[in-house]
Amino acid sequence: MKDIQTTVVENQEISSGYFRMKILAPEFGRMVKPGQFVMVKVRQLNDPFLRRPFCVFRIGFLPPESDGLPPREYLELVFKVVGRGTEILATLKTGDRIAILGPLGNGFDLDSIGEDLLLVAGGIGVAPLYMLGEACAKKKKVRLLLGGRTRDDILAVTDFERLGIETYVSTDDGTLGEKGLVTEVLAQTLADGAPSAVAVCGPMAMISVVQTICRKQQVPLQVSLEALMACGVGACLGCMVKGAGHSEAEPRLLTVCKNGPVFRDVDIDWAQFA
Amino acid sequence: MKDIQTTVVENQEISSGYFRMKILAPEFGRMVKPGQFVMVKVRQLNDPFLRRPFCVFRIGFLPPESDGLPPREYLELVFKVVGRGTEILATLKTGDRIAILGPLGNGFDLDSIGEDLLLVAGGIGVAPLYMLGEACAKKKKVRLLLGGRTRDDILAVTDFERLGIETYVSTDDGTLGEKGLVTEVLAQTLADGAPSAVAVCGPMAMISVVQTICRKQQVPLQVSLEALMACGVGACLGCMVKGAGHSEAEPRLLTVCKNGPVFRDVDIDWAQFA
Amino acid sequence: MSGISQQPAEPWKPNLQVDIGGLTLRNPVMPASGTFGYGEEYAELVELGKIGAIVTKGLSLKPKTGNPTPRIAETPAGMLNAVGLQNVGIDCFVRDKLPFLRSVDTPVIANFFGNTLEEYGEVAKKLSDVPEVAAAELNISCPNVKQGGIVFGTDPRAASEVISLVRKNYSKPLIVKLTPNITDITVVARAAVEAGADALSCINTLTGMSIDVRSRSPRLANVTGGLSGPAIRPVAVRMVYQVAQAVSVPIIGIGGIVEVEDAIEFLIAGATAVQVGSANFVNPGTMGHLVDGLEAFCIEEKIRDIRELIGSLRI
Amino acid sequence: MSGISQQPAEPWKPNLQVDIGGLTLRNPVMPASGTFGYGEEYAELVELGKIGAIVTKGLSLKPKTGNPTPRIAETPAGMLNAVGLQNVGIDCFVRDKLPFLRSVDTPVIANFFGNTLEEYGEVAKKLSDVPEVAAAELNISCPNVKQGGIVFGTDPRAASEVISLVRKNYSKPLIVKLTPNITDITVVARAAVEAGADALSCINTLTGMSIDVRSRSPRLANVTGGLSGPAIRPVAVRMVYQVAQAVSVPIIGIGGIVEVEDAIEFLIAGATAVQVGSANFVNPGTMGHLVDGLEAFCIEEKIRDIRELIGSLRI
Ligand SMILES: Cc1cc2nc3c(=O)[nH]c(=O)nc-3n(C[C@H](O)[C@H](O)[C@H](O)COP(=O)(O)OP(=O)(O)OC[C@H]3O[C@@H](n4cnc5c(N)ncnc54)[C@H](O)[C@@H]3O)c2cc1C
Ligand SMILES: Cc1cc2nc3c(=O)[nH]c(=O)nc-3n(C[C@H](O)[C@H](O)[C@H](O)COP(=O)(O)OP(=O)(O)OC[C@H]3O[C@@H](n4cnc5c(N)ncnc54)[C@H](O)[C@@H]3O)c2cc1C
Ligand SMILES: Cc1cc2nc3c(=O)[nH]c(=O)nc-3n(C[C@H](O)[C@H](O)[C@H](O)COP(=O)(O)O)c2cc1C
Ligand SMILES: Cc1cc2nc3c(=O)[nH]c(=O)nc-3n(C[C@H](O)[C@H](O)[C@H](O)COP(=O)(O)O)c2cc1C
Ligand code: FES
Ligand code: FES
Repeated sequence: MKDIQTTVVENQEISSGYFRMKILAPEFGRMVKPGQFVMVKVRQLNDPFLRRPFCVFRIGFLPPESDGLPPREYLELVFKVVGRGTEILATLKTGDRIAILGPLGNGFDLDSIGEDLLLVAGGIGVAPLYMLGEACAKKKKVRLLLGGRTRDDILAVTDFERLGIETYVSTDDGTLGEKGLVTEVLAQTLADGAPSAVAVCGPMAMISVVQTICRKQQVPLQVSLEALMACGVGACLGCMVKGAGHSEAEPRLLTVCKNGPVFRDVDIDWAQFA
Repeated sequence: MKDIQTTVVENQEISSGYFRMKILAPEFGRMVKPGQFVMVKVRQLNDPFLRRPFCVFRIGFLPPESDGLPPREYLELVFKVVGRGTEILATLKTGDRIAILGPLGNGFDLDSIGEDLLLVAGGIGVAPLYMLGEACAKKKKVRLLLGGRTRDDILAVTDFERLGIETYVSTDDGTLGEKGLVTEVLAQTLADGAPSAVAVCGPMAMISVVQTICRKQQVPLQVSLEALMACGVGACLGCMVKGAGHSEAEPRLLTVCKNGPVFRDVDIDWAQFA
Repeated sequence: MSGISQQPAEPWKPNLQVDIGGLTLRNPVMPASGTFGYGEEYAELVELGKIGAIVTKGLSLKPKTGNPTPRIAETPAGMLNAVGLQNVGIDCFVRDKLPFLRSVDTPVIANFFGNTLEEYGEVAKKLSDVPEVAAAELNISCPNVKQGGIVFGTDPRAASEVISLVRKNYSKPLIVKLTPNITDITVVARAAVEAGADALSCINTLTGMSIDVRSRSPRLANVTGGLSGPAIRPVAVRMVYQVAQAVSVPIIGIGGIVEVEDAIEFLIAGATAVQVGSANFVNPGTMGHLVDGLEAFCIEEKIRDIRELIGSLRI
Repeated sequence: MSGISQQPAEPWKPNLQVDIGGLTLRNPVMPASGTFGYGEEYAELVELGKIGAIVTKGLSLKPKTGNPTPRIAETPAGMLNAVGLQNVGIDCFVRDKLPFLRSVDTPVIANFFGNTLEEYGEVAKKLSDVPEVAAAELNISCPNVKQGGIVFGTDPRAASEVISLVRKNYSKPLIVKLTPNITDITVVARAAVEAGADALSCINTLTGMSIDVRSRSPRLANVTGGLSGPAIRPVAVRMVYQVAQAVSVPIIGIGGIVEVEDAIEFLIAGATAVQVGSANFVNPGTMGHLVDGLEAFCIEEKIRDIRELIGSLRI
């Protein structure tokens, strides 16, 4: 875990309202595990005040600046513009200063995945799944179900395909891939045979359906959750979720930032999201 | 008076810690009088919250973007980096958005100047004097005494010289021009013969000395004052100075933003600055 | 405005009109006292006929020179001021400032205060003789000079006394402006309504202070000053919400309003109208922008009457 | 540090050591309760041996689950929190969290609270049995559940009662943390000192609220929450200044400290030490940066002992 003042290498709008940003991040490569995130200070001013959490989408290397030097590491974010912080992030240009704190959180549990991993993403929910796919694609069968409201919400398909990951796209309005909900595609896929594990990230409504489907089919599921965060390190207790079996008498409160953001579905009290 | 959202055309560091910024400002040319200022919002965020006042240094025209269009008007600021607002201003680049409100204040009284104008500037105090020089240089004798702590604080000499204004530079440390205080140069100049008017801008300590010298020699003096400002239009009553003859019983309070920033020295209660 | 263009068949505009203790406003947006001079200062920049009301700088019986400078200090997302209620006095206001306001088709609310109980009463009497003043806003955040400087507005008994006296002298709509520098704002709110307030304004500035560390001196000549701007908005919204639970007169929400959402926040918390203060300094277009934005919001959310928003918090 | 390099002949370091009611700190910088967990959360990012003290999350007799989520909302230059004093409880703290703290060579200050008078007393008793706890910080900004939820810290009698009881049960340095949601903070400050407080912390959070205008629901599940961050700094500095005029025990200044200048502002206003709260979330390096910055400031300003700064406001 490090807190660094660093530099934007590149910031590109990849689809309407979605950006991909590369940030110089020395040594992050060996530190980041798939599913971990960073807290970004979009501007060194008091407004906006708090940092914003973003998954590490990918780690990459820039060509060395001169012979003999090692290639420079960067981390890549994929983000959606939703409010003030991401609006500012969208305006940042090559060379602009930015502060990142991380890597944070637990990341996916790679050991329990088995041989046949199914990734399920809703829109910007692809963000934590690329590194997971990358870590597994060589040794396992990995497929990706990618859903979105419309064509604009389908991101990074070629990145996954380049890893050799079979990718199935669906959109609510049929503007890209199959027309329909990604959860319908999931139900169908599971009907054809259960994978050894599912990993999901996306809007809570979609995650809940995925959870119901996987629970019914008894497929082990890992979910990457979101919560409002102030600190990202377990200190503020702002980002709590109720763990499975939580009660006032026997509290089981988990921090999304430190105990998560990735949880086994069986460890979460799903009633809280109903 | 207009409040416009506009664009930075150019921002250049002209000396260590001093910048010249060109800002697109349609119609400002016919509105701005020498000595007026604008309130600049350096960033559309709540922090820093208030606008910053800056004199209009110059009005210029960019070549038209395509044939048939009129040339585009810009206004130019010269500013010194002293705190958070000017630090941010210094980072702005061509194409960045900026908001300006103006022109504000009264400007210099051109009618009372006579035939022989002496400008006296301390450091960034040149800012309001260029347009005054420009307005007078064709018809009158105009000279400029330009003082600063060191060479770096002497700005825009060639701009004044291009107007045909004789410019006398002095620095406290002798790194440029004569070694000594600009007020000493002023005393000497007046000893050689009084001009019909003096206009001064600079640090308050220097202005006070200039005022004492001019009062003694009975040379009409116009001073451009600074004050902390919130509104710039006379509404907040934040920027008051005491007028000549002010007392609790017979209050004569003047707003620097609206009654000024330029005052005849005889209209000001100089004791308040002692 | 998208709602209009998408439904050309049935164009409609929401009703933005609200009522403040008997005074009808074309919309709920007005300036906060002390941030808009006497109206004319912003006439070149603000379409005065578009806003709900004009609220004057705080007026007193005699002219007041206010505090020494510096009077202004910037703070994170806000500012401190210690203007010290400088104003031209009620008589000069009527003589020199009112003629301009008469030319504007927007109700004038005169904010006022006194240094003593008696002065409050006298200003009220003078104001009630001015037909162009549609309502009065009584600022009780001032120290009672006769009673050792205790602020009228922090003591329910003192507040009650001053409001009752003013009420006797003033029969048009009377708005009482509350101070947030208090343990429980609902106590004074209730006392104010019982003493005859037709409406309440919440909030005035929070007392604050800032120091220049190099000179080790206060940034304000007056040492302390009033904190305003976005920084205080969460406190203001909370107090409006509390007061709305405690009384049933209309409330004017004030504190850090910059964006349309901020104004709506106050309405949902229980305010009937809002005042824009420091934001006028930063963006003189704020109030016009709010009026347009409230209309657009109502259209988008299919709200026919803005009063549906008032106190509509869903818990 | 420029002072050092410019004067190689006579290098010197200012004394940063301060005393808080009998507890000596190597420097006046520490975290504010609830923003630094139990110390270990930031161990990877903050050199714990470099700061003046570690202040724990507020501890209660029994574990407390706190409020439902959302608990956090960003506000202009600040944040609201309604964590609701979630904590592991005093027993679990001693068993699970203290061993780590024991490994750090920095005094531990235990912040604590109770839901009733009796609970305050019991926690104090338990804390006094823990040798690793160097001092206790008593949070009186909590509602007294037995007495209808009136906040202990807003009533000088209730404050006095709870502090006297705690004082009986706790003989090490006792710091009382004051709430800013009060008309006159000096009244409770004086009552606290009379009841036995060795030092005072000012301030806790200002009560605030924020509403999502689309859903019309409060951004915090608890409706209201505590406002912290730079936004509140002017209020905090003012209160520290007022309290410093009213009492003679050491004061710990808290509220919106981000930069070195902010910390110095509190010292000049009358604080002997400072706590950094929300800024830890934004920049975990803040406290280390402040320690270095205080030293550099003292060298630049030729201040041999940081205590020269305390209360050195020039009016
Ligand atoms: C662990 C984690 C990983 C994430 N990874 C990504 C990612 O890779 N790409 C991406 O586009 N988004 C991601 N998000 C969501 C992202 O953090 C929010 O979209 C972002 O914080 C919104 O900031 P804003 O200022 O634009 O929005 P505003 O609504 O203006 O923000 C106001 C406050 O709410 C918080 N907030 C708003 N929406 C969310 C949200 N969905 N989750 C958490 N906090 C929120 C902000 O951080 C801020 O504190 C992630 C969230 C979490 C918790
Ligand atoms: C009418 C007028 C014209 C001016 N013209 C110029 C100019 O052409 N070029 C130039 O470099 N400077 C000019 N100044 C000074 C300039 O406004 C300040 O240097 C600037 O506001 C500092 O902002 P900051 O955020 O960098 O400093 P900070 O110290 O961080 O500012 C904090 C607050 O103090 C105010 N402030 C600080 N210094 C001054 C000052 N000297 N005068 C007024 N307010 C101040 C800021 O506006 C802000 O509200 C002018 C001032 C006035 C009143
Ligand atoms: C410069 C200034 C002067 C003010 N003068 C008055 C006044 O004369 N009477 C009054 O009742 N309130 C006065 N106020 C308080 C405002 O009316 C308002 O209550 C406060 O600023 C909070 O609103 P804001 O955050 O939108 O600025 C003044 C505020 C400022 C900033
Ligand atoms: C998330 C959070 C939790 C807090 N928990 C406590 C607490 O348990 N006990 C306490 O006395 N103060 C608590 N506080 C208040 C802080 O200690 C501090 O007084 C306040 O945040 C103001 O300082 P700041 O502006 O630097 O954040 C908490 C503050 C925050 C932001
Ligand atoms: S964000 Fe602070 S505990 Fe998770
Ligand atoms: S700056 Fe507001 S009156 Fe001059």
